[in-house]
Amino acid sequence: MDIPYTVQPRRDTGLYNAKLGIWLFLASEVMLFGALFSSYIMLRVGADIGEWPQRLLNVPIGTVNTLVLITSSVTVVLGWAALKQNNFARYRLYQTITILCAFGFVGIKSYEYYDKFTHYQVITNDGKVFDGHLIKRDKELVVLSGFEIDASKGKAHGVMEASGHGPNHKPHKEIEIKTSDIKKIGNYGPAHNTYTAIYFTLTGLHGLHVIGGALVIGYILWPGAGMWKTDPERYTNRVEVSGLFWHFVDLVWIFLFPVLYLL
Amino acid sequence: MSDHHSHEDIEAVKRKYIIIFLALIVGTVFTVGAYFLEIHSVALTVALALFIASIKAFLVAGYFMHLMDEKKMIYGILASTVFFFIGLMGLTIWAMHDMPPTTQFH
Amino acid sequence: MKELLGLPVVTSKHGHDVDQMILLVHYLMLALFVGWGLYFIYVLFRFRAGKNPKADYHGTKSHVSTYVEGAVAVVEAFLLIGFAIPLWAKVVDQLPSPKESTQVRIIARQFAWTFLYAGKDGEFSKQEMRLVTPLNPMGLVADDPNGKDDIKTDNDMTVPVGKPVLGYLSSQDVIHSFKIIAMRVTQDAIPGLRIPTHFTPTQEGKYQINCAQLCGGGHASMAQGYLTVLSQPDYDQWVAKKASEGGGAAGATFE
Amino acid sequence: MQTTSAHSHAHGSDEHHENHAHHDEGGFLKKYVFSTDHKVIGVQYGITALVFLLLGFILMMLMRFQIAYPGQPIPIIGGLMAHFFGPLADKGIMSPTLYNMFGAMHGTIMVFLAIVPLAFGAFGNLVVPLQIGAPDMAFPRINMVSYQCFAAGGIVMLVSFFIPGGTAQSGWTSYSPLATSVEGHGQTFWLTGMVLLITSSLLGAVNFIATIIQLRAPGMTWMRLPFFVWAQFVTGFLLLLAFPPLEAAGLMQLADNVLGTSFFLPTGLAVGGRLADISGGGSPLLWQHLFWFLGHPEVYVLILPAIGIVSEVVANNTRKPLWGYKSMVYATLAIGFISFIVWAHHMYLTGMGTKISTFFQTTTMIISIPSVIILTCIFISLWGGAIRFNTPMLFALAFLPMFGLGGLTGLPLGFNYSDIHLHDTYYVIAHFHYVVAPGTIFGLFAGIYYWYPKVAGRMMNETLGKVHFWLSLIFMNLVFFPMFIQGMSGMLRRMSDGGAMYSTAKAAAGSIGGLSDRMIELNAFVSHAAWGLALAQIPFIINFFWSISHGKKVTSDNPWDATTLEWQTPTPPPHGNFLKTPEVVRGPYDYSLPGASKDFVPQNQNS
Ligand code: HEA
Ligand code: HEA
Ligand code: CUA
Ligand SMILES: [Cu+2]
Repeated sequence: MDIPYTVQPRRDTGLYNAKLGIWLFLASEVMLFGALFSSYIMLRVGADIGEWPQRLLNVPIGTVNTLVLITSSVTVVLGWAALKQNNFARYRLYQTITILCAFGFVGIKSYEYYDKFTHYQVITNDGKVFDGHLIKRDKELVVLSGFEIDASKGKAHGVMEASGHGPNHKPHKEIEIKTSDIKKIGNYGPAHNTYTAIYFTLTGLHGLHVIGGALVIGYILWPGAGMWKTDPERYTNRVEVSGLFWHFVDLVWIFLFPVLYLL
Repeated sequence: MSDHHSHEDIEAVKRKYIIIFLALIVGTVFTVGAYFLEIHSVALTVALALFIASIKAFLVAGYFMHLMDEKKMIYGILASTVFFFIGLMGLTIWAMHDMPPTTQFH
Repeated sequence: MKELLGLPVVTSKHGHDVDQMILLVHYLMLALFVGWGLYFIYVLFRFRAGKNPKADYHGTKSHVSTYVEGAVAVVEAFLLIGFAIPLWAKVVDQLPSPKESTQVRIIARQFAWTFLYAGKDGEFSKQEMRLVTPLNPMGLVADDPNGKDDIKTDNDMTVPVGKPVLGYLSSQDVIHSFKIIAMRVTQDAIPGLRIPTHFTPTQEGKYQINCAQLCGGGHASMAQGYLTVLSQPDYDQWVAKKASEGGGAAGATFE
Repeated sequence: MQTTSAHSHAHGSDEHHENHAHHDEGGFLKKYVFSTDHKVIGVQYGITALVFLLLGFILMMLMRFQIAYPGQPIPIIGGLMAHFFGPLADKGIMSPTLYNMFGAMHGTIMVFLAIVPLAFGAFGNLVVPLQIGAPDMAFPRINMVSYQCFAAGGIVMLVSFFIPGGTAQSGWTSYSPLATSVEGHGQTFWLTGMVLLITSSLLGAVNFIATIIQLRAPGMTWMRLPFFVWAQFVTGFLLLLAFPPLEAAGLMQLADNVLGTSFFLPTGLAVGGRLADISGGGSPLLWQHLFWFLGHPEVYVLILPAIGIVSEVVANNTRKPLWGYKSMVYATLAIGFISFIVWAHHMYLTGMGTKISTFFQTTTMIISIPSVIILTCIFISLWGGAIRFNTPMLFALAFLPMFGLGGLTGLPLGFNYSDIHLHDTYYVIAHFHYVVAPGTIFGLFAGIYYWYPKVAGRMMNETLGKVHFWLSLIFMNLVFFPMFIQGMSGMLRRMSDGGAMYSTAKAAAGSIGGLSDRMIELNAFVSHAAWGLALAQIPFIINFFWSISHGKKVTSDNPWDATTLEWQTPTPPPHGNFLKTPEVVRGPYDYSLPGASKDFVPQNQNS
């Protein structure tokens, strides 16, 4: 038994099955990311004044990552076009670059995550707020490289003012705080506030998509490449479909980048 | 594929892809540039960033994903998706703001 | 007909409107159900295979159904525009003036109700959610002078008859729902929000306050709260008594 | 591929035999467990879903004991429960917490693990490819994965009953902050299970839509699709686009529970210490919006396939075409669209302003019109028919007034002003059970009796079927009608004691507005009726299993003299379904066509 239209498009719809399938899937992905995106806006609008950190992320790094992803997107289409021209070697070259870009993207993202996990905020018993990267933490002492911030305008607002990354860069200094003076200490992980929460959720989910997409592209590229010999048209379709997914992942990032980094 | 590209076609298409790639880079540079210029109106920054992002999205979806010459069926599916997405976001935001007076604490 | 529906006693001004609305909708439902029901029974009887062995390919050509559908739409529009929308605006958006009503802050928690009255000065203590601690579950601002004469009661909401009650609902922990059946009042109490709700009791007496939203293991037994509706003089006495008992400090201090 | 032919066990067509033999052989596992054949997957879905249906019902029967006799130990299995649930069922008495757990799981199991997989997964898989003349689904392997995700989700839900602290207990709606503030990991399991179930539904939805768009047989134009296929098509879109927001919300609530975020937790929560050091800043209403954004389309996911089945059965047993087929199709599409913008009618009492609630109640009223149109069309289809009262038809006919009653009682809930009194009372419970229990379940029963011979090659027993029908009809109404009365009098839902604490008997002396003795007595009445309803299912269960081997053998591939394509295959259909790709030449319901030799003309036959 053969399923019709797995390779050739159906006349009246002009589509082969997998292409329709991936677009349907992407439609549901739009709703998935759309819901998170809506949540982002709702949380942001609902945040107390000064509690929503702005410009917390490192823009140059984010820019590099954006460029990495854009590059991977163009190599995917160029790879597909190479296949259309029966140039398998060229296709393989392009898709290898794609995969390297995926690695690059995930690597850079991991570095950014690491940066947030080592970034701490400390509130002391007398109500002072300190913010900075953790240098040392033991039974007696916590050492941060950062600032004391003026929490009267809101904790996040203070961070913005004193931010080490944003345009108004201030030099860091080392701060020592006695553990016994600490009322609350926590890093900039998801639990820090609703901004970091949605930041990690959005970028985490997006990162999983990058990894998933890279796995699929890699599978088609290496273990699954035999099909190019037996059924080249179907193989090209597969490349196209995985490419559609990859572009979608890129598309999501195109919105995530300004929204998370720049606003 | 029904829409068989000849080799010359493909060359033209590849050139198009490269141009779009460059356009995407330029868009990114603009967005980041606007950020470092520090336009002080938040609304303007937001509008600008989202405007550029929309153009970039249009380029990726329209050309890399071949939406520009896709079939009616796909348009139908995507149009209803966009409709529902706007419903989800718009109505939720509206609902959160249309509450009786004094409901919000601050 | 209202008795037939089994609607319970109603003791608030707007409650009669609620009942009226329920009644009208049920007329529509009844008409549709009985109408189609009779048709249904008739058809099953008349067109059973035994009696009508040869089916008619075309069926009926009548347009009655279109008129019925149109009529349903018209009646629904009438109920919407004539009743639901304006009446809702009245109970939700058009709050009575605070001066002329009994203002009460109603704070729900697992599994009881706390009520806060503004006291003599008519002003509540400020509340700020970021001040909430187990000792200060309402987030009251401790040194707010307005709070000094506030009155706090547990599970005892007392109001005068015939005067609008303006309640502000919030919750300390999970979502609850403030419901007094006879007053035809239901309003969720949602942490993080302070939602106004109002009604005018028309009859003195004691009413049980229900919690209508699942709020944990004790949801079914969150039944200790009562609304007591008193005559104005009795109410004034109650306020005086409470103010003296609480020393006026009940509101702001918890330590 | 124009010549999709297949070989079959019965009619092995030789020249294809060699190419295709390897599809069929391959041992028990390949054939029944890891099959990619849509019919096998359909049966897997069906059996699993029926088991969950029974389980959901059992949970409810236990709860109904608690409602009827609060504080008393459950007879017979009380000891067993004490053993499994420890302090939650001390001495066999169901604690309020256990009641909440069972309630949450009853709703979850019924909706996500019983009705959706049965209506969409089972009937959709079994019937849709056959009705459109396709050899299988568009993506057979994804179809298999979809079932496996469903099974995995089901297992996670089942396991959650037995973890320390017990399963989810915040209602099937899982409102935050309650869902985050309860002890234990039940909610985490629930969310994990839901993510799996959602994934399953999404894969299924992609597959169904692609199949219907791509694999229609030649000549099967859109307006020649059987109405059931249309219903499944719209259902697929509802699942595809409404479920992802719940998945997003589920991930966020999972983060709230596990990572300590505050998506749905506002600043200043003081729940007994557990949420002491969260950051706050979230919004409980956000969860509700995302939940009901799925929640409302979901109810049409529950009802549309049932309406589809009922339409098929009614057309077949009136021996005439559906009246107003096109309006039914357009009405279904309209329902599909509008169902995405009515969701907040579940949230009228969360402090909604006039403008937004006006919007939502207007759309709610608008969506009731296409439902009225569909029902009206089916009603009018009866006119002029030659009605056969076999078991599938009885269930299909009973569906109509039952769904009518449920749908009509949606109206007073849909007007925000009358909802003030009815919200969260048993009136709501009665409303939606009328649509899902004597409504959807009856529709599904009709489908089981109707398509059983296609799958099994044998008919189900008519006598047992009729006994099952009449008893179910009577008991369903005895269970759910009194709930309208209770709800109207103000009895609240989700009360582990059946509202006893709010009764006149328990309330402070002289207080006004408590539940009368009569309302409380109705509880026991309803519970007994529910247990009676369970007994009424015994003939069905016997019939279902007995007929597999002992039912009357079908003498033709088309025992109901039906027109649609699923009856034009061998029985049971082989892998690949059709011996020869059918060519469709007419609409789906050419019954009693004037001038035809028989009173039905199949879609692929010239009269
Ligand atoms: C299959 C499921 C299903 C269906 C089809 C519907 C259909 C409808 N529902 Fe229902 N609903 C639920 C399942 C369903 N609902 C569930 C599960 C809940 C509760 C969730 C929870 O809180 O846990 C709920 C709750 C619910 C609420 C919230 C109540 C509250 O919490 O306060 C509201 C309010 O608007 C509502 C309205 C409606 C309306 C207007 C329709 C309309 O679409 C109905 C339209 C139909 C008709 C108008 C019938 C037409 C009839 C005729 C033409 C004549 C009939 C006559 C004879 C047969 C003789 N529903
Ligand atoms: C599709 C959904 C669905 C279905 C079908 C049902 C079916 C039933 N429900 Fe359910 N119910 C819900 C969804 C559903 N329910 C939801 C969402 C809630 C709200 C939960 C919450 O508060 O969060 C609820 C709540 C709810 C309550 C309120 C609890 C409370 O508020 O405290 C009650 C009370 O009586 C109840 C009763 C019943 C009964 C008696 C049935 C009966 O109709 C069941 C009938 C079942 C059968 C007839 C089964 C037949 C099965 C077989 C024959 C199996 C055969 C097996 C094989 C062949 C292998 N339900
Ligand atoms: Cu409080 Cu239910
Ligand atoms: Cu709804």
